[in-house]
Amino acid sequence: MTAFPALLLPLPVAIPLVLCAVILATAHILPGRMPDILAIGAAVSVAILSAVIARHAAQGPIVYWFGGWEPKDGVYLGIGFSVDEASGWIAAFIGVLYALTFVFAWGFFDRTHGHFHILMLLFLAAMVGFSFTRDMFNLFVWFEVMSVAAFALTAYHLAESSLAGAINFTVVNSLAGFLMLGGIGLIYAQAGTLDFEGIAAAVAHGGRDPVVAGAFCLVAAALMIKGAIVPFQFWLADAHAVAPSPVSVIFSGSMVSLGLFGLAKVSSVVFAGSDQVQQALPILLIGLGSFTALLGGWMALLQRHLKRMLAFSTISHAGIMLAGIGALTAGGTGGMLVYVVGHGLVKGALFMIAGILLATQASIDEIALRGLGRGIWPAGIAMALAGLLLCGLPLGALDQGTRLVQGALAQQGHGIALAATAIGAALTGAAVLRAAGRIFLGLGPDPGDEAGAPSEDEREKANRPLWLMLAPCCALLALDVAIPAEVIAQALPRAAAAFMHRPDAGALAEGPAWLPWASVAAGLAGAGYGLFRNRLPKVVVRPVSATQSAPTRALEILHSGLIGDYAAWLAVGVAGIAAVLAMV
Amino acid sequence: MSPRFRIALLALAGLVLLPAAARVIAALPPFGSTIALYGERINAVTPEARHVANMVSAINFDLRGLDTLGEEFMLLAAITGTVVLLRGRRGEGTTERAMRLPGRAVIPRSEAVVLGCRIAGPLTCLFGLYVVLHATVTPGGGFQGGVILASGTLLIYLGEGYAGWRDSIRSHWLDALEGGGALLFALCGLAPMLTGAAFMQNILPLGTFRDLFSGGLMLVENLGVALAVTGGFTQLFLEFMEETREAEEPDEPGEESA
Amino acid sequence: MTIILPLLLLFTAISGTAVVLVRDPSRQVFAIAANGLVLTILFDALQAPDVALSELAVGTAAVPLLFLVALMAVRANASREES
Amino acid sequence: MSVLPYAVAAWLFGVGLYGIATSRNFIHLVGCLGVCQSATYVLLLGLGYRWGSIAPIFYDHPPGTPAVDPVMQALVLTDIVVGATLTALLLVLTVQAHKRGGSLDPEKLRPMRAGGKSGRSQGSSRVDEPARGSR
Repeated sequence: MTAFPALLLPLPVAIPLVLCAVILATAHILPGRMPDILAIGAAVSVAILSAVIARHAAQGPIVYWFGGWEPKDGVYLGIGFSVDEASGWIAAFIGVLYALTFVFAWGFFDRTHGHFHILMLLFLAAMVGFSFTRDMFNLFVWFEVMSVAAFALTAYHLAESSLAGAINFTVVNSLAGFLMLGGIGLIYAQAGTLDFEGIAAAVAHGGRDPVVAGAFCLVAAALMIKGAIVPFQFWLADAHAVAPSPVSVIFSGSMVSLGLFGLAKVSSVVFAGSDQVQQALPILLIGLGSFTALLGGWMALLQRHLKRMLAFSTISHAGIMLAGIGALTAGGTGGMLVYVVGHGLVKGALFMIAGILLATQASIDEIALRGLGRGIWPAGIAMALAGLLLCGLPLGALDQGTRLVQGALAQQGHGIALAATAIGAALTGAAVLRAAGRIFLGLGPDPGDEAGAPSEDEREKANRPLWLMLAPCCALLALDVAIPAEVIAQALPRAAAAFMHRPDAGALAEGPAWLPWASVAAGLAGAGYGLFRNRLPKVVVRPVSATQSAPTRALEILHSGLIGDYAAWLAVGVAGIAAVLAMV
Repeated sequence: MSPRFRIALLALAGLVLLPAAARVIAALPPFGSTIALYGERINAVTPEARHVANMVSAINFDLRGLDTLGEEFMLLAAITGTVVLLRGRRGEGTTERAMRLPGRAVIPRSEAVVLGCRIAGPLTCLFGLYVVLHATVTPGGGFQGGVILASGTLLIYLGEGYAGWRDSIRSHWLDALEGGGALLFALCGLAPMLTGAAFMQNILPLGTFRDLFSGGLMLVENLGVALAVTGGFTQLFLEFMEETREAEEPDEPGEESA
Repeated sequence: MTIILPLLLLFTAISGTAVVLVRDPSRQVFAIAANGLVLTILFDALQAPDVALSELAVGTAAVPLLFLVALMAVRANASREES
Repeated sequence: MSVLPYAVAAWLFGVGLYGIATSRNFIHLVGCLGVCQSATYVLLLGLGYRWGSIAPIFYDHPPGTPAVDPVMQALVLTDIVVGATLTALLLVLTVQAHKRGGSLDPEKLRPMRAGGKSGRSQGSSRVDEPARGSR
């Protein structure tokens, strides 16, 4: 007999699965709106159940053994879920994000007999399973379910670029899956078990072992591919930019950060006992994270395709999260967990705004859209607010996460990483603010006949009332702002410590209070520069554009969209991780 | 990036990875020397605990049934995705109409092929059924049997020709088969919870060791997997075949592309 | 027995390499099917009959079939575009 | 011999990755991805093998006979399903991409790039340097 809170653990995974099987089996007789209603119901119930679980997990992680196979004599026979407070809240956040996305997508996909909802519900179940599981191979299974559902959803529009983007996405993420499985095989051969705790014990026992390092290298590479960390980031911009807007909301809002969530869990639980891994982690994660934050921010600033801009900004923020994990403290990881939620809410809202523009104005090109957003000013206000929040406006969950990550980095003396997080955030915020100014206020030079977008014509269905699309978007932003900071500040030290299987270390450090303001100022300045470059004196403009061109061209050539290049960079990335592991 | 630069990058990565891989391989236990404790323990415990002879089936459907549940739904996701992407903008409604359009698959068929398929098709299906039913005693199980069953159906299609087959198997029946099978499997997980047991706990009578009906709940789960895989793979083949038809009108109604 | 496994492993490496090196997809299909068959035999020799049966059904039959159909579809597309 | 399976697995992954990096045809590329995946099969089953053991099916042999690791086999079974689903999905994407883009060459079918087969307006996707050739 399982006690009450543990009893709930399988349900957030099982409910979406059962519902999607039901929708598939009865698609022909279900009335038109039924899949929408069922999907929203499933997402809401996942959110509520996960929140209940998370509340109960405050006293300590809740463990559940599937099939009743409890460990015997120290041997783990079955698969277990183990939910600590943080994992539970992350799952609840995912449920909320899905529920609002389903509202946003109401009627968007009605030609398809619920196929869209089936894929989305599977995606949801896989994400929850991914964050709850305590078994290496089960983690892989959910990782793959997530991927497969995502591949199909990306190509949904069946345009040339979305197909090419989906192929790149599929190939790179499939390779990630193979790497992960290889790593799991290695660690299983060495530890003789697949359970997180069992492996952790074996790893701690074994001392310096190349097999453990190799396994970590492969698993970490796989999760970094999912998390779009340089040099594995290429697939993300191709895929997120072309997926249908509701799908992009989920991709950027939760899939990417969930990869990093998995990395945090694996490196702080499973490989906690390996000194080699723990020494390599700060070098790897902070180095790659800072670089990713800068590169993503810079690329975002260069884009005129709105969704591609947002995709690059997701890369930048993934870098910030990775740097947070790399601090290897409760503050860094806790900050990263808050950041996952805050970033997901804000980025989700931004992709929804992009979807609104695509639906009402039939364009996603910043320059072609100049001034066209005046009629839908509430979306403009939302976009400006979201842009400021991305910069680091001291308000809401995203800001709290940022300050915690920055605090952890400052505490460890990683000054360059600290600057990189601030600059990356400022760059992405500048890109979003510039676009908001241009689209909703008509600022910037008149493009004239240059308005023609180089990308294909894109359009999404405009059969929904505007308020129906705006409401979930505003709800996301409101949630980000309204999450009470004191509650998080109170619960986080305990939750982060439980997440990392460490003793509670008390209050967490926060970064310098002026840093977010500096980011906001830099973001506003960057946006202003982008919009009013023509009116500035030549003396200011020329040196800036001169330094821009050469490295920028190189970066653009690197983001070639060629799968062959991506495969080569993937190999380079794995080699880099291996080299760092070998050197410490 | 030029192809040459790409190869150079790969070679560079290979240069680093080669010694790393060599060190990892050298540190692994030598091939064939030992197996992991987990597997050893399962071999020791399961025949008695679950009355089944096939350990792999026992792991797939009982000890690590959750993995198989995930795997089954991964298949469901892939096949749903395939259907969505292949039907594409034609949409469901127009597919039904398009199915009745004159057109044929471009597979050349001779008398010998037809005859061969007519004989081999039912035999393959029979073999598939055998594999499904003997999941707990001999190699095989719902997945393997399901794929074989779907191949058998495909052979029957090759023998009987496109139109007849398409008329006899409707796509939403296959959806129902696939979804129903997956649902059965998921309910096998939830049903034991109603009695107070754990998710997917094997609470049915276990039967006798080495008997066809051994393993309790595993048999039901196996059936669910078989149904889902048969429906899914048949659907997959069917949708792929649809693509090879030489349709007599372009199948891209532009007015629906909004 | 000790000689069979190394041989099969070498065959696997060779047939896998062949799949990569045969650049013409319509010929690559045969390499894929052959690779599937070699893997099937290898798995059986590694005492994994369940896996061998799966690989037989998937790797030797279903997957090459999907490749063939995809090739035919591409060809049908190309001829449609020409006409 | 004691390292041969692992070496073969590493070789298969490497050669598959080389194939992906140099492929000029998406269908060929999907085949190469399959080779990468077969590396994981070989690695896992190699790690789960033990000389002189029977298959983990106690039908002809009584329980208790030394058998190879059934867990690895269960993992590989799942892996094979993954492989089949990925192949199917990728082939669908390839077929559709050919339909829309008229090519199977990755060089000609790029996401978000102008200058595909139809020679749409050539230009940069950068914001500070608007498209050169307008429509």
